[in-house]
Amino acid sequence: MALLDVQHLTQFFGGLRAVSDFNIQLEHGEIVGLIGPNGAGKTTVFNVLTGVYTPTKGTIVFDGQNIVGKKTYQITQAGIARTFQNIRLFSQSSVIDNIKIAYHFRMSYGNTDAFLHTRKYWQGEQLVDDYAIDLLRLFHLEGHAEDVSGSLPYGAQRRLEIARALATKPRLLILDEPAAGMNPAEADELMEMIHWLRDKFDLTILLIEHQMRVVMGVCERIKVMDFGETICEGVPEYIRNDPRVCEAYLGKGA
Amino acid sequence: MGQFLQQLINGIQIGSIYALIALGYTMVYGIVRLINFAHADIFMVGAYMGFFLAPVMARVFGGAFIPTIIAAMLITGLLGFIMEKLAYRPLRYKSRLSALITALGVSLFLENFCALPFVFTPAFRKFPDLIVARNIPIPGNLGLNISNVLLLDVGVSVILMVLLFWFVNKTLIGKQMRAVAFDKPTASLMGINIDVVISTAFIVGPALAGAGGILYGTTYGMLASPFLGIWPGLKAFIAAVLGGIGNIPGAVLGAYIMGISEAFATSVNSNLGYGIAFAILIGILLVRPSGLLGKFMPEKV
Amino acid sequence: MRRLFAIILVCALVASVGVGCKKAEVLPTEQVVNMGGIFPMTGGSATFGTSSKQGVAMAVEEFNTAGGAMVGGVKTTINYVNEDDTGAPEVGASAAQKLINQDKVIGIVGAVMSKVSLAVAPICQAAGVPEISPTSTNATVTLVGDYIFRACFIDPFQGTVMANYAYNILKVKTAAVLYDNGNDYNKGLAEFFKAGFEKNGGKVVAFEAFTDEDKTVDYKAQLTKIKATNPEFLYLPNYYASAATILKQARAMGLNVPAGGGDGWDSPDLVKIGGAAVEGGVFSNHFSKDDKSPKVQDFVTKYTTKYGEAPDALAALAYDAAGLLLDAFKTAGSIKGSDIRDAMKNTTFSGIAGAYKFDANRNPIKAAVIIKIVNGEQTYLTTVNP
Amino acid sequence: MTFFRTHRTAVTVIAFVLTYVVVKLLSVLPLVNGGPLLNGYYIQLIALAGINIVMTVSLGMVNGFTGQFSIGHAGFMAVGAYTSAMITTVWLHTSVTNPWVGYPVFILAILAGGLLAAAAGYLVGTPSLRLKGDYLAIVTLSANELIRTVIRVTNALGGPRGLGGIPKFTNLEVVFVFTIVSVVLMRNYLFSSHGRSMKAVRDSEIAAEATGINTTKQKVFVFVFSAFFAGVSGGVFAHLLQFIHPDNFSFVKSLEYLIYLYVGGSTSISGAIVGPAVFTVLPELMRALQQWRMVIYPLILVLTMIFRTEGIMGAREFRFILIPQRQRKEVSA
Repeated sequence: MALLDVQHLTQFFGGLRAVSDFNIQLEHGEIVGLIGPNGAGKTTVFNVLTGVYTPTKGTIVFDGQNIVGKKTYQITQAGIARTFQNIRLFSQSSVIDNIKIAYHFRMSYGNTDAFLHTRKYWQGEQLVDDYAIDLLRLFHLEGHAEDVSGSLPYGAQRRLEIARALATKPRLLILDEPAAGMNPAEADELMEMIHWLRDKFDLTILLIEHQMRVVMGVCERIKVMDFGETICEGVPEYIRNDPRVCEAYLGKGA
Repeated sequence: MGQFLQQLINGIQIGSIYALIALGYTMVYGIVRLINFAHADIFMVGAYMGFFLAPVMARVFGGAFIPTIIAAMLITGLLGFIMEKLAYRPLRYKSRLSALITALGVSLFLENFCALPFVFTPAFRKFPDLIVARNIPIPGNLGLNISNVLLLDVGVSVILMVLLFWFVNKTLIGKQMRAVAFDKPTASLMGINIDVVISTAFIVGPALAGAGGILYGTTYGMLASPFLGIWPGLKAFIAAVLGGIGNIPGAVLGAYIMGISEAFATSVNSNLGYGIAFAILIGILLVRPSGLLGKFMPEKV
Repeated sequence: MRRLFAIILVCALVASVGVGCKKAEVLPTEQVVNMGGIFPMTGGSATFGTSSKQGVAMAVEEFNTAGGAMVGGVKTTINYVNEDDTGAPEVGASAAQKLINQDKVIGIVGAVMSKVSLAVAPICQAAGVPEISPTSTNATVTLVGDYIFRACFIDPFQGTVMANYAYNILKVKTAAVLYDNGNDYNKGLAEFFKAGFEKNGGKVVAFEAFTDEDKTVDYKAQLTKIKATNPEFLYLPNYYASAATILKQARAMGLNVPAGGGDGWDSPDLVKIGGAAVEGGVFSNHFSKDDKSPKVQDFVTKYTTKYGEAPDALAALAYDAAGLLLDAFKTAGSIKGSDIRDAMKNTTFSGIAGAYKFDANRNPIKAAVIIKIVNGEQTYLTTVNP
Repeated sequence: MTFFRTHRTAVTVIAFVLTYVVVKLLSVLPLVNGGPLLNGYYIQLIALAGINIVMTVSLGMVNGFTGQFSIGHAGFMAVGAYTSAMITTVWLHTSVTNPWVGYPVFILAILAGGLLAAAAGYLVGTPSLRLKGDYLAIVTLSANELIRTVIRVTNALGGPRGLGGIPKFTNLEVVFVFTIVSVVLMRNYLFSSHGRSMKAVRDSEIAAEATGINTTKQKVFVFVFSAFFAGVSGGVFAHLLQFIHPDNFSFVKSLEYLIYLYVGGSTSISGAIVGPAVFTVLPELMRALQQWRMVIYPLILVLTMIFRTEGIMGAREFRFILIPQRQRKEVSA
């Protein structure tokens, strides 16, 4: 059974149809790309998947569980994590706190322990601290652990955001333009990292990206959208040669 | 029926004064995202200017109302300008909340400074009769009571509001104001002088409050103390939020709703009238979280 | 940062020590002791505070000029320390603590508003310092303890006096009441008027409220409702500014029935603000400026000369309250609170608002006068004994 | 080892106890003119400052750390004050003459006041916390005035006459215990996973949701416990002043707490302690200035905000507020 099964997803905003009859199935361990020109509805798909919007029509089944109508935090807790196009860190919190926040819903202690700093609190804190520092190490951020996250350099912020998403222990990771603002060398590193992520954390990854080099280099399967419709789907080589894709990006007659 | 109409008229009259104050709140908010708590005290200064200037104006110009209202508007406009320069400008690019607390401080300062013995004193003042109150005969026997003061309140408010709409929509500086309200960085890149725009907002808004102060004095004939602005100011501020803060027609709509609902709530139960107005407000905001005419803009993800 | 904090700390300490060290000057043959006053000097009620403070200051000055008191053979005069309560109970409480602990006052005159007096009273009672409020009419104020006195009527008396006057003398059968429900004084008068008027057989056809005098200026919604009930009499137990404004608005909408009120009406500003609208209004008061007794005339003249304005009820009562306290101090010949209290209890002080005698609850037993506004002047009508 | 880390809390408590001992000694020993240095006046100021500190710290939980904008905190204080005063004074007629009965009743009464205030907080917070910024501010302000209106027209609560004759249970000890316990509890909460979630909600509500935090629940919970502490403060306040009046709890009072908070520094507990402490004492120190007092006070306020925009403390904390970081062991990955 597919990890994620989206059927006939349609999203209206007032009279505007942002996404129309979108279907996708993700198998465990896949890396799939979603591309298309600006305004094609890619981010809307992400937002529907993560519960920011409730779809007008369609079903989304994640790991055998219908997640339509669930709130964002419930979906995250069910195992879908995401990053944002424009980085959204908890910029006034420290780097390590960003990770710890993502661990919050698994935290072993409750409100009472928090008020009283019981033994359970200290155990929980120790646990999350170990967990967070280990995760930061994997992303080479442990040296910045106590820095305010908003003061990190751009690349480190990107890495932190991914690390934070991973701290929720997801099975599906959704990346919204992870390579935005990166130079070719950084993008290469990112591609390597995406593969490494998949293997290390046993993930399925869905990503939106504009840098074709990244998409083509990292994705095993690509879906192309234009004006809310899926226009084409397949392996990178197939997409590269499809005239409809060219047309969507460059206009008719190009 | 007669009572219903009369309460409606009562509500419209007080709503007109709220509207003039609310416009200033909303204009300043639209441009600098600051709840200028001191606005209520500018209204108060406007009212006191009427008290001090009316006799002088009557001697110089013969008639008192129009010269007084213009002079009061000029003075409160200047006060707003100075206030922005001294108190708010240093905080402009810093935390919004610091600016808010500063506004509270400026408000306290104005109130207590004006209450000093050699300024306005805390004493009651009889406001000069700028026009002689008369009732206007209404045909029919509904027992309606409409005075020339009421017509003056509504008339002056409407004229000033129309002027403001013209100013904001048709003049260059007005258009610049709208651009700045919409997107400050972009407006600045387009070569709009933000300083000038902000100063203008801090002149025009307080000038309207000054006019409101004169109408207030003329209508009620009494200035209780330099603290008189607090409550009309609060009501007007609530009205501005009710209409959708930052939205000019919204402020006017909110002010009239506030005035009318207050009149009706009072006539239903005068003991609870004050509270009912707040309950209505909570109700409206829960249904329309961004006010009546405010656009609900969820954060873009 | 640390330095700033340290500076603040040091300032606080220095100030406290400095103030703490200040104490009454002791001279071999003469001494000065402090007497306190707690009034709203800032904020929306500052006018009331100013009148009251002036009344007290005048009484103290006269007391000192007359030679003060003899305490244990030492001539003792009074230094008047006035503190601001801003109209807020907790600020009043702080002021009382300061007067008692720092200034070691022999007694406190204050406060104006019952809500502040009620916060001050427990402190005075616990410290054994007599407090006399000139104008707090709430019956519970003096019930706090035996050190707490007042110089004014309590609400039931005044409300009933006007109810009887309206029904029996003015011969009106229906009345409307419009009062401030945020203020116990107004509410008390309104309720006792209603009870008294209905007991007489009259009918209160409208009993309407507004909220907080310092916030309300538009009474048209209530007046519209009142007008529809066609009352023959309008009872407005509010302070002069509200009463005058209400009457102006009532007259403007054609509600031209006689109106009445309580001692809150007593101010030159009533006529100044209300003009023709208050003409013919009647109200109960503590004294009449018309009173030909030299005491009253002397007070009115002296006050007017000194402060450039005619005294209102607040000034007169504050003058009497301070007079009562100082007289008891003189009689007691002691700076001990309990001695002054005992002297107060048995006082037969004669002030400008008549002869004072306290009942078991330390409320004065004294007559009320009814005053009518005729040609913009307060005119004495009659005296009502309790 | 666990004990060693909690040790810091112990150090904090010891510091407070020492402060208490010093204050108590100063209020008893005859140092100045045969009287104590800290007489009843100063003790009352310290008590008011303590109450204001708890009010401000609890407001800071909502406004500073969760990024919501509530300006109706005095309303919850009113609920607590009236509830506790009704219990001790009107229903149970307790008095200070029998402390063994009085104090347990008093403690239960202020807790009941806190719980009722928390319930009011739940009623106000649940529907309104989805509003943002100034709209939330207006709703909380309106709720504040609505609570006051209800009290004013309810004769059973004393209406505009206020509620008097309240026994004076609040003394220096009560204030110290109450202030320290409240601040420590809130500090603890802030330095926990839940506290981190609060800050996450403040920094980015969307990202907080996306990391699995039920932001609505978190916001409402903070609002509710903040109202609880405001309610308890109200109870302590009522039993200090021995008299309460609806005007004690108007929106003007709420604005005072807002001023204390932002002048002290809204994103620091230390700021929420320094702000009210300084600005409770300052107006009293300036009594000699007469009417000028209330002119100078706002000037100081404005200048503080202009020169220290983030408040006196900014985001810094006193050392005793912070929970010590544990020494991380060097693990090879």
